[in-house]
Amino acid sequence: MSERYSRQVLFQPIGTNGQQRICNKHVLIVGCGALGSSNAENLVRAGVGKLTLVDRDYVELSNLQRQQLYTEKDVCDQVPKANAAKKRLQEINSEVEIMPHVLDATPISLKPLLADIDLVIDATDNFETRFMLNDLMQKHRIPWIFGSCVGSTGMSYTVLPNETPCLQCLLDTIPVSGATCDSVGIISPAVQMVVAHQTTEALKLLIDDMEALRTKLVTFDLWHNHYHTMNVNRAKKTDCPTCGNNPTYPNLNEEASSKTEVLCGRNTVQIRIPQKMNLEELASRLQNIAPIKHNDFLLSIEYKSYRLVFFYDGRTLIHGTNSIEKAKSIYNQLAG
Amino acid sequence: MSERYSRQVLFQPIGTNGQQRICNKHVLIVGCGALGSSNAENLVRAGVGKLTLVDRDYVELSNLQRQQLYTEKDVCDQVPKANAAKKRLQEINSEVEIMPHVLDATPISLKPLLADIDLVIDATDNFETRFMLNDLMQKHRIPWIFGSCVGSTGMSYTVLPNETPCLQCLLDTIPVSGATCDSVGIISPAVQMVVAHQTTEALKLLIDDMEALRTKLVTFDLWHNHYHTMNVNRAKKTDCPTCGNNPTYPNLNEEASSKTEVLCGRNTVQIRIPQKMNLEELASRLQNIAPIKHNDFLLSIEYKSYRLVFFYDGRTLIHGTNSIEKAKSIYNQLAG
Amino acid sequence: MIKVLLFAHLQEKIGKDQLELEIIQSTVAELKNKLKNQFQLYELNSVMTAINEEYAMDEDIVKSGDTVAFIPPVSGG
Amino acid sequence: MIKVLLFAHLQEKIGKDQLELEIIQSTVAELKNKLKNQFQLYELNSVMTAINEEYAMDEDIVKSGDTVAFIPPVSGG
Repeated sequence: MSERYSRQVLFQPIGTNGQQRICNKHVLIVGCGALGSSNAENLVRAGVGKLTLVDRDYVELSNLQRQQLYTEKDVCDQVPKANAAKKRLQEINSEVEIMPHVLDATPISLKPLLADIDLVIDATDNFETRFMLNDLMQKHRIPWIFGSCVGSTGMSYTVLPNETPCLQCLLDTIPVSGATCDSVGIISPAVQMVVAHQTTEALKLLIDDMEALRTKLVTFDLWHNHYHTMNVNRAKKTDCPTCGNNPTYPNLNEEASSKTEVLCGRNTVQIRIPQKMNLEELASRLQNIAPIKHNDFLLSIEYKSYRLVFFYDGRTLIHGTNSIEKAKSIYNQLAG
Repeated sequence: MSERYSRQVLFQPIGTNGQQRICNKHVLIVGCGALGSSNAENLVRAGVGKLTLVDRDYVELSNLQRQQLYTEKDVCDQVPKANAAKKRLQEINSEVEIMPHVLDATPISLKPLLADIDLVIDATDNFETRFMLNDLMQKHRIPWIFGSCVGSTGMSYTVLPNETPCLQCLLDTIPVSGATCDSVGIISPAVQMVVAHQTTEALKLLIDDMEALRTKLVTFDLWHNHYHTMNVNRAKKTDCPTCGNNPTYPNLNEEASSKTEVLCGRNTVQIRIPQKMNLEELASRLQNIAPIKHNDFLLSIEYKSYRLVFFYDGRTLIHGTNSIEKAKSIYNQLAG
Repeated sequence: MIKVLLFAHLQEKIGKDQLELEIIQSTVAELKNKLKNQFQLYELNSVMTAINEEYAMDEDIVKSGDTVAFIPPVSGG
Repeated sequence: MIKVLLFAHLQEKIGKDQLELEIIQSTVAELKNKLKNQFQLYELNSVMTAINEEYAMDEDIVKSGDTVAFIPPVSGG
């Protein structure tokens, strides 16, 4: 065993056998923002065999405050995050095989990447994608580790298909008012704290130390000095559409998932989610971000050079762009 | 304010004023190993004004598993950690002024660096240096943030001169059997978890949000899923030699502090600490690391190409080297 | 007395990270309604609830001495 | 019953991260001695002790229902 991993091999629950297992495993990280880049660095330093990275964005200046792996040069060069991550990760550890993919995570785009994946790390920034991952991993029987953070808070939870409650058991519907880093900000320690939990559970899973798994959902607030764990065993539902007795995987359904289309000639993109929106909640959260207008039919907000109009039926118009990518990105920043 | 810090400015307790304060502060990090490199990256990404780094080591292959900032090239080139850290940190944020110092942290070497320091982060790997820092920071009235980790565990605590109990209040004597990363190993999430706490408290101190400070000592074990906080208010001692009514700063005393000397012609270095050693404890911890011999007078151990002999009176002989640096490093690996 | 812990944007809305309520007994749903009315906490429509660190449903009973945590799912990453 | 939490190398020594002891009342010093004798836990000479998350001294009293944490200072960094 390489001197490189000597301190990890000395850690008694891992040892030489555990290190050998880690070196033979293949992990998929969905998202290469703050959580993704830090999870990737940990796993590469730990010596995971193969790492597949998926992200649709490129590096921007406002990322540098919390997104490990990236530098000012990556911002200048507008390098896609997955590619910038690979470059730095190989300088750290040339023994790991790293496969970057610059793409939107969808059931269709992810399916070909799942063949020999042992574990998936959630490093996405919105619940629509997480619910899709929840279905996809349940269907393909791959464990995945949920993580999210905003402000000084974060949460993490490990989903084992057929064993633990899944994300759908814990949250009946996709939350539309989940606070985002672009609405309430974030400090880097909140990222690190989530990643510390995700990487630890990942190492346990990679060496098959199932007894050590946390099983509880962790929530913390570093600024207000709270750390809370929640036993979720009783949340498991036998009629859950994802992990219940007759799964329908509703978030893999093309019809049910978001429909996004460019509205021709209007410099506008329309996004439709499959639930009704609670605009009161959304308004109460967005009012500090930018000027809003709210009436009985819609909520509109001026944000950067865009105007967004949210409808109760689940539709949102993003005026000021013809780019679906850009529109989704703005939408997730505000309503992610 | 730069777009770079936009997500941190959005975080309500920081805001524009807080960010301005962070950008005007000067932090000293003592040690550039696992805790030091990660603390440094966080503070540089957060936009601290000036950062002084102190470390006596160079980058080795076994560091890469957990020490952020360093790459395989740094190992090949045997770059001192403080210099390797500065290079990477400037690529991340060219706006921060970074001053690296390759030196052993002692009262004499640190004193000239303290002039305009607002905060010190403990990223050392041994309690002898921490007790010295504890005295030095009390004397110079500089807050400092203790952090340490081994295995999947770690701890952190913030010391405010004249306000909180100091390290000497919490631990009557310098622990000689503190487990080290070189004896029981370490996983990178334990590092991150300590750093998440250190950076959060650092940000609170840098923006003068004293109400938000944690005040408690945190201990955790990520593998065994424990998180424990301890209220230490009652530990404050009025007769504490460091923070009490008549401080003597015993760990700044040249006579009392470790004496290290090369034993000429014997290829041996002697280290002396100012306390008696508990060799039973030490033996029970070292027996899994290497072959030991233990009798009524001494404990000896074969380790790598060295032989160490520990005496009850506080002396240790390190056979197999004439280098004080090397001897101290080996000593701290085993008895740190 | 029931202790209520608030995470993420619930805190910002009411300016505190915990509350102490002089209530002997209540369902989770009643407790949420009380807070919605008192603080306009519409966000309580989509939170996870824990009673003494155990996942709880709307119909579960909270008693004096219990600690209730309202955990809004945060989405950033 | 007293619950004892063990951190760092204390765990490895006895192979558990917590113990439950059938004790009604004891001082911290007595509790440490009991564990030193039973498990050869010499490391208890240099630990910090918390009773119900409050710093405790050797002469403090532990009662049934309390949680005691023994926290050995770890030195790595």
